[in-house]
Amino acid sequence: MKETMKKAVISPAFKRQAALTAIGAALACLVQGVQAQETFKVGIVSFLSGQAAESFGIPAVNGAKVLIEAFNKGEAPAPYNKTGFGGMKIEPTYVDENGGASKQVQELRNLYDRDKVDVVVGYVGSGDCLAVAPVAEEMKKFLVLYDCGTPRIFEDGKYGYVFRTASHATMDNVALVRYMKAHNVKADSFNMMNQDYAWGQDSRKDFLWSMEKLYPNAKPGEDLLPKFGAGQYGTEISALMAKPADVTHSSLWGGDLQAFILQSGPRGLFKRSQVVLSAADHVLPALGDKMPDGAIIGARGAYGLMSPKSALNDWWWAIYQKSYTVYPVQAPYRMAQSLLGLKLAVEKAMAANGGKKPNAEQLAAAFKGLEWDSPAGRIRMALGDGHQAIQETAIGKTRYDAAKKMVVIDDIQRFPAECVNPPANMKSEDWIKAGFPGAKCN
Amino acid sequence: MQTLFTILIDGLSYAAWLFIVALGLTLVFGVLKILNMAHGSFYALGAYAAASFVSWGASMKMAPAFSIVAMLLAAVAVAAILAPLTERGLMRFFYGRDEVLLVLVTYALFLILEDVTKLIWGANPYYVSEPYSLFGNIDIGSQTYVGYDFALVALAVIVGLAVWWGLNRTRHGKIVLAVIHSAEVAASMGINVSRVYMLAFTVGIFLAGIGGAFTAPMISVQPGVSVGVIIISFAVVIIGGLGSIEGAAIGALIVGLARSLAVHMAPVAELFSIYIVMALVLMFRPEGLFQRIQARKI
Amino acid sequence: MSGTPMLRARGVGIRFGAVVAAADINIEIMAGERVSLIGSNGAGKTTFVNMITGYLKPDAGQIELAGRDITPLEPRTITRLGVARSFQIPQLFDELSVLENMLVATACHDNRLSFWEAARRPAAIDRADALLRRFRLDEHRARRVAELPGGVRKLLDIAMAMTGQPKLLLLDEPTSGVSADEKFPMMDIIMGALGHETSAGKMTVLFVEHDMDIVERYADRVVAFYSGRIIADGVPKVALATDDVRRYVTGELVQ
Amino acid sequence: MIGMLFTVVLVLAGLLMPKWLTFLVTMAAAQGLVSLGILLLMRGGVVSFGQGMVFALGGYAAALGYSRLGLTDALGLTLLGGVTAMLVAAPFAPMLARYRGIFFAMLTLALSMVIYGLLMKIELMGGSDGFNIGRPTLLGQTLSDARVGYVMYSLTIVTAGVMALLSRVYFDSTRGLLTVAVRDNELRVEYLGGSVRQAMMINFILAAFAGGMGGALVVMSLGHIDPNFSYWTTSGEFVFVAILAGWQSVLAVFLASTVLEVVRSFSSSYFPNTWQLALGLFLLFVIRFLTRGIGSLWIKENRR
Repeated sequence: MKETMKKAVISPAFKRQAALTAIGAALACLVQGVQAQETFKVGIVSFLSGQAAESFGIPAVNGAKVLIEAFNKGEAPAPYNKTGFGGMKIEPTYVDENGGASKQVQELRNLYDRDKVDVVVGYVGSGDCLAVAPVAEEMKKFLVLYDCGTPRIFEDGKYGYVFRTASHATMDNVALVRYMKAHNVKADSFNMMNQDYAWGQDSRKDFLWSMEKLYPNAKPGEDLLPKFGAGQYGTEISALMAKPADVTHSSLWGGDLQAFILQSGPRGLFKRSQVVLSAADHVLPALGDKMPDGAIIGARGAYGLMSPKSALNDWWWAIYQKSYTVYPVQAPYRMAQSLLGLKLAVEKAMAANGGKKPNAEQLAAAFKGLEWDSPAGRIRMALGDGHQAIQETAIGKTRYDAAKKMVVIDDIQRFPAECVNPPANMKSEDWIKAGFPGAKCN
Repeated sequence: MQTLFTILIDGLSYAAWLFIVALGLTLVFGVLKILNMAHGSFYALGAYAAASFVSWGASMKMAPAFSIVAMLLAAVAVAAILAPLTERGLMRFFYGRDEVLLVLVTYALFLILEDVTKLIWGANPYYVSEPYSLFGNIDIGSQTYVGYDFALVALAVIVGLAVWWGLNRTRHGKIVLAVIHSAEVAASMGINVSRVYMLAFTVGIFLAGIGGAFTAPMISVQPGVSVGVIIISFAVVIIGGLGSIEGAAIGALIVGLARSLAVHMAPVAELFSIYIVMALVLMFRPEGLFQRIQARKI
Repeated sequence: MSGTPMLRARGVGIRFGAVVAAADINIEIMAGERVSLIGSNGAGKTTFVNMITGYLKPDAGQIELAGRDITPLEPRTITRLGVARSFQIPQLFDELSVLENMLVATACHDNRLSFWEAARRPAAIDRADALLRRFRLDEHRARRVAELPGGVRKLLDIAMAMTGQPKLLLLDEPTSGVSADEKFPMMDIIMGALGHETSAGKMTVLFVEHDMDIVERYADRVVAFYSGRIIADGVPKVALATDDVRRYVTGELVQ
Repeated sequence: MIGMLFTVVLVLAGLLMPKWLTFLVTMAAAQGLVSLGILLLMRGGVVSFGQGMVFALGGYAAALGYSRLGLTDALGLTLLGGVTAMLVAAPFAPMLARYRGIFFAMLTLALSMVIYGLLMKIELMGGSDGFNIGRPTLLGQTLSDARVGYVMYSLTIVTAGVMALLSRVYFDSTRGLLTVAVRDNELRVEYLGGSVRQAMMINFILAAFAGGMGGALVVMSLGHIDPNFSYWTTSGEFVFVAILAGWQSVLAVFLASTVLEVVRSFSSSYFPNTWQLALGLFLLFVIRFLTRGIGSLWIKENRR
C-alpha cells in the first residue's frame, strides 16, 4: 500500500523528466537538422585526450583542419581544386575518441542521427574500428576509417558502407623485414618488445612470421610484452641487453616509445643491437638529438621524411608546417590521404548524381575501388572488395643532423604496395605464412 | 647468477619508483581515509611542472645540477598551489561523507585535472633530459645502468626515511599519527584535525609531485601519463595495506621484484604479474600485509 | 523445573593481556530463576554475559545451556538456541522506525526470512504491535529510533530481545542511564512483560544491576562479582549481607 | 501497477524517439541494471567499485554464447549473461562478505582488474580489441536493420522494468528489511539470530545477476565487447549512477543512468576538447548538492 503511494509520487516526476529529456534532445537535433543543405558535414573522430592524443589524435585533427580550410577556400592543387566537396562547404565536427569502444559506438550514432553528419572519418584504435564498422553498416551510413591497423576488419567482415583509406598493419612489419634483407642486416638472433595489447601482439606476430620466411635461421630471443602505458622500461632494457641479439624489434609508439628510447639510449642498447621500429617516425621531431642514430624505422606508409617527392606533397607539407611549425608525420598524412580520397569520391558521386549531393549508397558506389594520388603516393582501394586501401611504404635509417638540428633519414627504400600487402583474395596471416605469394617488388 | 643479480637490481630500481609514487597515496588514505584517484593527476602535474622549471633553468643558463633543485621546486610548487585549491576548496566540503563517495569526488577531480593539464601545457610532449645524464652511467657485469636510476633508489630511501622520521620523531608527526589512529579521539584531545588534514594532503600531493618530477627525465611528459600510475600505485598500496608506510615499501618491493622476475623469466606473464600478486595477497590477507582491522567493542 | 540447569558455567575464565576479567567462574542457574549479577565496574559482569552469548570466547572452562555445551558457538547460533540479550548501550537500528525495528526482530527470530514475503504483512505487524503494547511503546510506533529518548531506547532494546521468547534472557544494566524515579516503573514494565511468557515455562532472566533496591525487589537470587571472581551467591537478603559484598560491591564496609 | 504502466509508456514512447535517443536510453537502462546491483549492496552498507567485473562477465558470456554456442535469442542471452555473472561471482561472495567500506570497494576493484588483465590476454576473444557479435533474434524471429534498434530497446526497457519490480519486492520483503538493518547495526542483527554474512553474500550474488544481464543487453545493442567493460573507470561510472540515484528508489537508478548518458554524450559533442572537465564538474556538483541522490527529490521519508 505504502509502496504504491511511493510509486504514485515517483512516476510523474520521472515522466516529466523523461519527457523533458526527449523534447530537449528532439529540439537539439531539429536545430542541427535544418541547415544541412549545400554544406557537407564531416564528423572527425580521433584522440583529443589520453595516451594517443599527442602522437596520433591531435596531429591528425590538425591536419584535417588545415586541409579542410584549404578545400573550402579552393586552394588545393588539381585535381583537388574544387571548393569544399564539389562546391559544398565542408563542415567538420570533431569528437574525442578517448573513452572506449562503447562510447564510440554511441557517439557515432549521435553523429549520424543527431548531428546529421554526412560522413564520419576517424578512429585510430583498432578496437574502436571493429566496434563502429557494423554500426555504420546497420545504419546504412558512410564511414571512413583513416588510421586503425588491424586487418581483421575487412578480412573477418564484409561491409558496404565502410572503407579504410590506409593500408592495414601487416605492411609495416613485412616491409621492415624486407628492408633488413635488402640491406643484408645481420640477424642470426633477434629480440622483440611489443605492448601487451592487440596492436603489439599483432605486430609481433607479423614480424615473427616474416622473419621465419626471410631469415629462416634467425633465432628469436627475448620476447617481451610490457603493458600499454608502462612508462618504465629499465627492467625490459636489462632483459634485452642480457640476451644480446643482432636485431631488436619493437612496435611501440607514442609516449611508450619515447620513454623506451630515452631510457635505452643511454644504456647503449642501440649500439649493441640493430634496433628496428615499425612505427617510429612520429617521435623523431620531438626527440631530436635524443634519438640514437642508425635505428631502422618505419612510418606505416611513405610519410613525413620518407614521403615521395611530388607537387602535392610539397604543397601539403608547406601548409601543415606553416600552421604548426613542425613537419607532418604519419597521423596527419593518413588523415590527409583519407580526406583527399573522400573529396574525389564525393565529387565523382555528385557527377553521377547530376550535380546533386549524393547519398550514402552513391558515395559507396563511387568510393569502391577508387584510386587517387596522396602526398604519400598513390592510394588504391584494392582489398576487401574495393573497401580496403593499399599503398606504398618506405623504411629508412635515422641520423641526427646537427646542422639541421633535426633527425634525418638515410638509405630510404620504397616498397610498392603489392610488395608488402597481401593480394585481394588472401588473409594477411596466410599470405605471410605462405611466403608472400604474388608479391610484386619489381 | 648474473641474471639473478640483474633481476634484483631491476626489481629494486622499479620498486624505488613505485614507492615514491605510492607513498603519498597511502599517507593521504591513512590520515584522511581518502583513496585519492587524482593522485595520478598530481603526479602528472609534477612531471609537467618539472619540465617547465628545468627548461626555464636551462634557458637561464644555470648549471645542469640545478635541474635537480628545479625538480624539487616543481614538486613544491605543485603542492603549494594545488593543496589549498583541492583540500580547502574542494575536499573539505566532503569530509565525513562516505569513503566511497570521496573516491568518486577524487575521480571527478581526476577527470577535471586531465583537461586542465591539457589546457595549460597542450598536447605536445615535454622532455627533461638534462638530469638523466647527470649521474653518468654505471657498468655492472654485462649491463650498463644509468646512474639516475640509482639516484632514484637513493631518493626513495631518503623520502621514505624522511616521512617515517617526520611521523615518528616530530611533534607534528605524532599529532598526525594520533589522527591516523582515530580522528575523533584526536579531536577530543584538542587537536586541530582539519589542520592535520591540510598538512597530510599537502604532503601527499608533494610526494605525488616528487614522483612525477623525478620520473619526468625518463619519460616523455604528455597527456595520459596520469592514468598509467593510478592502478599500479593502487596495487602497491592495497598489497601493502591501505594507509601503511612500511606497507607501501614492502608492497613496492614485492611488485617490483615480481615484475622484474616476470620480465626476465616469463615475459608473457608481465602484464599479469602485478594483478597476480595483488590477487594472491587479497586471497590470503585481503586487508593488506600491514593492515590490522580492529574489533568492535560493546 | 528439570534437573539439568538452564545455564551452567564450569571453571570459566578469560583474560585480556594481564587483566583477569574472569577466573574459575562456576555457577548453575535453574530454569525460571531471576538472577541479578552485581559488582563494581570492571568486576566481570558484562564480560560474563558476553561469554555466555559467545561474543567473547573464554580461555578456560565451558558454558552449558540446558546441558548443551555452547562455549564454541557463534552469537547467532546461541541466540537461535534461545539465549537473548539486551545491551548496556541499546543496540538499535537508528535509521528505522520503532515498528520496523520490531519487524526485523520478529523476522529474524522466527527465522522467516524470505525474498517476497512483505516485511509489513499484517500478521507480522500485529505481532510486533502486541509486543510494543506490552512494553508501552505503541505510541512511539512510527517514530525513527534515532529520535527516541534514552528510556524508550532501553525498552525497545529489551523488547527486541524478547520477541523470540527466549529460554534465557540476559539484561545488561536495563536501568542504567534512567533517572531514579523512572527505574521502578521501567522494571515493572519489563518484568510485567516477562510474566506473560508462558510457552516455555517461566523465562529465566539474568540481569546486571547496580541499584540494590532494584536487585532486592526483582531478583530471587544474587551473584556478586569482584575482579573476575564470584564472591557471593544466594538469595538477595543473605548475599547482600555478606562482608565481601558490603566491602567490594555496595561499599558499605570500608577496609 | 504504476511501475508497469510506466514501463509500457516508455516502450510506446520509443516509437516516437529519434534513433540516437532510443539507443541512448537502451544503454542507460542496461547499464542501470548494473547500478541497480550496486544499489542492492548500498542498502547493506557496502559499495562495489568493481561491478565492471560482472558487467564484463555477463557481456562476454552473451557474446560467446552467440558466437560459439550459436545461441542467438536475445532473451536467452540476457539470462545467460545474468546467470554466468552470478555463478562466477558466487565463489568470491564469502570472502567479500567479510569486508566493509573502502576495503570492500578496493577488493571488488582489484577483482575486476584481475578479470580485465585476463581478458586482455585471451587472444581467442580478441584480446584488447575485443570482438563483434552479430544480430540477435527474439523468440525465433530475425530482426531487420530497421527494427533491431527498437526491439532491443523494448527488451531492455522491459527487462529493466521487471528487475526494478523484483527488487522493489525484495526491498520490501523481510530479507530486504534485514539488509537495511545490517547497514544500521550488524551486531544487533547477529544478536537477533540473523546472519549478516548471508545477507551480504545474497546481495552480492543478486547484484552480479543484475549486472550480468546489463552486460549482456549492452553487448547485444552494441554488437561489440572488449575488456574495457571490466576497467575501473567503467565501474566508477556505475557507482556514480548509484550514488546519484540515492539508495531509496529503484526508478531513480534508471533516471540517474539516463541523466549521466545524456550529460556525457552532449558534453562530448559540444566540448570535444574538454568533455572530461565538464563531466567532472557535473559529478562534483551532483555529489555536493544532491547529497541523498535524485531519489530524495520525491521520497520524503524521515531517513537520513
